[in-house]
Amino acid sequence: MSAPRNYLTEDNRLRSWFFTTDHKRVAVLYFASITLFFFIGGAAATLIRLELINPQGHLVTSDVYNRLFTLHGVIMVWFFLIPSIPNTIGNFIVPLMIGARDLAFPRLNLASWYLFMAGGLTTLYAMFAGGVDTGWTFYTPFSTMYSNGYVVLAVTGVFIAGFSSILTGLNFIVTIHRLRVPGLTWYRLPLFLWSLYATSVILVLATPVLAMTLLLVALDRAFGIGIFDPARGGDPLLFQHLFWFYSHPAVYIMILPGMGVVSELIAVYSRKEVFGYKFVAWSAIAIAGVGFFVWGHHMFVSGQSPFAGLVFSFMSFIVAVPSAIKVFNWTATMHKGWIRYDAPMLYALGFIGLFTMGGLTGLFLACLAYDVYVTDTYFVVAHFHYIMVGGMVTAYFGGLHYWWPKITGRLYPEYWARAAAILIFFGFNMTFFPQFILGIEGMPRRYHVYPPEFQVWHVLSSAGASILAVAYALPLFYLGWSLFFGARAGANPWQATGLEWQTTSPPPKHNFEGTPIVKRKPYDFTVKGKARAQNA
Amino acid sequence: MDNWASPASSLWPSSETAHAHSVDILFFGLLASSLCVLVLLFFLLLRFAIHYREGNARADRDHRIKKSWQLETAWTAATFVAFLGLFVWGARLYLNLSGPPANAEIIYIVAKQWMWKVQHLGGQREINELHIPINRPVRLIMSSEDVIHSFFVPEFRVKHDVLPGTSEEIWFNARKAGVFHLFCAEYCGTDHSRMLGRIVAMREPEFEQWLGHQDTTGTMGAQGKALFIRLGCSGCHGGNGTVRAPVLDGLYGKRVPLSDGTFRIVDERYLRDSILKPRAEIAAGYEPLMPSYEGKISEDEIVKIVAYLKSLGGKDTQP
Amino acid sequence: MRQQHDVAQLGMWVFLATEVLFFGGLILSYCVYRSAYPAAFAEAARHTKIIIGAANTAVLLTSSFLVAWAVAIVKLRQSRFAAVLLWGAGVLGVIFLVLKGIEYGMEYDEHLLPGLDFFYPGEQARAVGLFFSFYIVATGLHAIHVAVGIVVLGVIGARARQRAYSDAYHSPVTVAGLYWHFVDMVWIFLFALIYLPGRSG
Amino acid sequence: MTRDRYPPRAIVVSWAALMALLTLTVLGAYLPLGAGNTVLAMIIAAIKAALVAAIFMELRERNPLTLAFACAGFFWLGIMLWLAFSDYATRPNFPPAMHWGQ
Repeated sequence: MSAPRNYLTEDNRLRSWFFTTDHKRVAVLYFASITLFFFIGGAAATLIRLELINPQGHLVTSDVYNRLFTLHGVIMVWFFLIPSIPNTIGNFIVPLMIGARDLAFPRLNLASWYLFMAGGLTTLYAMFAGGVDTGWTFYTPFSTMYSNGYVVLAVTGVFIAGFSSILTGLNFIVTIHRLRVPGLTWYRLPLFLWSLYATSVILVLATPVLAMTLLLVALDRAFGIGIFDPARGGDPLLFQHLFWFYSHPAVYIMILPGMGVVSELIAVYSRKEVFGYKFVAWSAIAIAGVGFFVWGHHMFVSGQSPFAGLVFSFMSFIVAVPSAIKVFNWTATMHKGWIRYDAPMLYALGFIGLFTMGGLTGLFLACLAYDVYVTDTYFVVAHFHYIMVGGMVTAYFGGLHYWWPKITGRLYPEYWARAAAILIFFGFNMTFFPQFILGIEGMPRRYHVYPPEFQVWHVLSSAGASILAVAYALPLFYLGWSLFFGARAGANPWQATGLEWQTTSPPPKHNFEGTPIVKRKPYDFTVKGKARAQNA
Repeated sequence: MDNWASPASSLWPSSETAHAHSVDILFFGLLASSLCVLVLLFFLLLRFAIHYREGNARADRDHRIKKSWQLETAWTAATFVAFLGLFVWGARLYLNLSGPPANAEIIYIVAKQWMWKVQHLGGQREINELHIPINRPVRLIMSSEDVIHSFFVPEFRVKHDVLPGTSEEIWFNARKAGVFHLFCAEYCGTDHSRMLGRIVAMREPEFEQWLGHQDTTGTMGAQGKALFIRLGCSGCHGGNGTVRAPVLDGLYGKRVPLSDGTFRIVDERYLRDSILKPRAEIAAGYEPLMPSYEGKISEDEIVKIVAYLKSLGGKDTQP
Repeated sequence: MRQQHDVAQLGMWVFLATEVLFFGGLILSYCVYRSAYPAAFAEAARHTKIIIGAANTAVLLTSSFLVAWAVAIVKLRQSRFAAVLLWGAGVLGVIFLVLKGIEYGMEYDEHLLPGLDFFYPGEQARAVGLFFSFYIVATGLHAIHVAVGIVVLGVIGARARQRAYSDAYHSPVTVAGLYWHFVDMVWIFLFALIYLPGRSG
Repeated sequence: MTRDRYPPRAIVVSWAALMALLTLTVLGAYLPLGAGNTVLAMIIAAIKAALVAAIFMELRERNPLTLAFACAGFFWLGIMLWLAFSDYATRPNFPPAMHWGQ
């Protein structure tokens, strides 16, 4: 190899990978792991959709069906969505974006990957050894008293993975505070970092509550300490309060990094500064903060007091405001830009559309009287997937394509990438839009068999899911191909402005030769944008 | 299931109560405001995406909007006000659900994996079916024997979780006779999706007729009275025992003073609590002597005794 | 070096914020049930061993004091005396655990440990059980924290003995100190929640 | 040389104060104050924790950022308690009657 040595070619013994403290290599380890979990969770989803084609449920038994949707939920939430952008792209890009050599605690970073894998494998073992039939929410007293699955083992896995999240969040917070290069003030930070910072705050402050909640569930189930057990005087709703105190902010853990990626993409491919930079930046912080005040909207019909319902409903409307700010600003960013349609931009546009629909249907659910009707129906399922899959996964793919040249040093095949982006968009809508209609029709979720009048929409959804499955598998092939045969990428194939594009692709082990100095705002395309346009 | 009410006529189940109708209107309100945003946004996105594509060098890109805070404040404020309106609208309808009218027909529901057990005040029992009169509010008092379930009738647009260890309530007032779906909406284990039932709404005379034709072993009150004697309650509460305990005639619905100086309206919840946790809220002037019946009495039996105590008269008695 | 020190400290503070919420989940459970069953909780708390609890509080506070002293010393200069202080703090930690163990033993004999052996006569059995569930989970987790802290203090003490720390480099001592003080602080609140209620009734 | 072996005045004073507060809180628990006992216990606990944080953990000398994170944990704990009690304090059937002994 005549190319300069980079982090990939530095030392390729297996040991040097598994004991690496290089944030870029840890990121690669995470990429491999979450891809595995994504396809395991996806396989479960495929089986679920196949099952639901028939209202009488001939494919699997009810017990297997219940285990499938639990597996899908647990794996996708904790082992794909939560780590997806922060631990892969974030791990790789954060130090590069701020001009640092590594994260603040490189060994902690590696430890967090090991914890993640330990948790993931424990949970997988529970899922495949006997399965868990509680749903990803582990509601008591079902999980503590009545479930016949491997609940203790599964929650232990999630508990361990939680510590991985906490360590990552802690690492990012300290890194962003302390390791920025000279000149990189807060208002010169790329918006991706603002988002990740907000995400990290939630990771650090919410995840421990989940850890304690799951610990109590495990102790309750294993030893019968009875904290959530009505037969022993406990209150099952207390579990829900604790669980959603984490799990609602966790939704923002999942979506905020996606918003950060999209802010980058829209700016780069519109060749314009993000409109209302400060508003977008602070809206991320606002979402992280207010996100902690809304958890009770999962409990409007649970038996919590009507007064609490009012409080939580009101706060839920408030938290939608900063999200709306972001959407408006992204749109305004495109105004009078020089818009290019590379695959990452297609994903970003898809994100805005799908996220907006997910967000607007969120208002239906925040609205008390309507939530009473559609909660626990497919309406919730559709809403959740519009945000998580339509939003987060789309953003993840966008970011993955955008930073692919930086990570691997190769360009992905543009034609295939655009095709996959468009296919994902249509497959997604075809899968999940019918589920809104199912919800409005009153179809409850987590139903193995269902009244036949719902079948039309289920079949449509399953058809969409098959398209979606193909679309999600596509990148696996062409990105894999590009690793070996893709054209070599220069340092900055997109003419982007971030610090990460100032070093070679792939970056050297220590990221930068010398310390870069920042003198300008992010997204300053004024010079290059004009020049490019004149050439075109 | 052949009882889906006119599935082809609209995208969602027919609305069978006044509340359901209001919820539908709320839905249109939400839909309209969402569509306004969505159409505006997609229009702008599409227009910018096409007009300002890189290839279109002729597009005017001068005079970009620089000052952003007025715009930001404007659309933030606009969203906020719109959201506030939607919140108030949804909240008002929701509050209607929490207060059942006083003249409501009371029916007891006990949920268990995986069935709905129904008991009428007259002692009639049903499983996975619930007969109700129309044009009269029906108030369900629900509890669970095992895990959390959720009582969901799409045609009424209502849903409420049924919890173990406590009683929850829901009420509705059906407008037309018909047969409607009853779903369990909270995941409750293996046969969650088979925990279905039917709501049979009937006109008043037919409902009374139906009640009359059911086998009963006495009204709930009568069964409760038998229990009241069998469990030894009457020994102390009968008025002539050696132990001084409050007489319960006409107690229901009254406001009674408690030993800690506060007052408490005697409702189902208080009666239930007093059976299970007699020393929690002691009536003023009495010693805390009564033993707890926790674990010695089933959910069905509590419901019957409460019904009996209510039948002893008071402000809110059933005819 | 200056920056490295600062980074480690900030990291520990962030971690402690996490710890506050970790115990926070338990604290919420406690508050909910105590507000629901005040009399039972007072009754249950009277069964805890306040003498051991108070002694343990004094032990931990003193141990914290020794650590703070050690930190003050290593900030000035290299010192082997710091090792004595750190180990002293660790020994106090061990004493704490021993006392705690004795207390668990007594409660086990009285059938007060839910999950292992719980039997309580009388009407309030369930709420008393809730109290002791909280008690055993909270103090058990705290004891695990103490055990981890003892190991850390032991290691840091050994390094201090080798004169590893000085005014230029003492980050491990201060960071370990922060952790130890936090463990102390958790106990201060647990003591107030577990041992003190119901004493006057 | 041996002079700087002595502990700084501030930590000695706070150790003494902590011990005094411990004595006070134990004695205070036996005074018949009704609900006041809990208030007293929590106030003293808060003072003790503040002493540990400010003196032992040297929080009074730290930068605002550290202070922010030190407070964040407690602030968010406050959110959790406050909003959870917006339910518990207003739920009509709480605490529920307990039943079904197994």
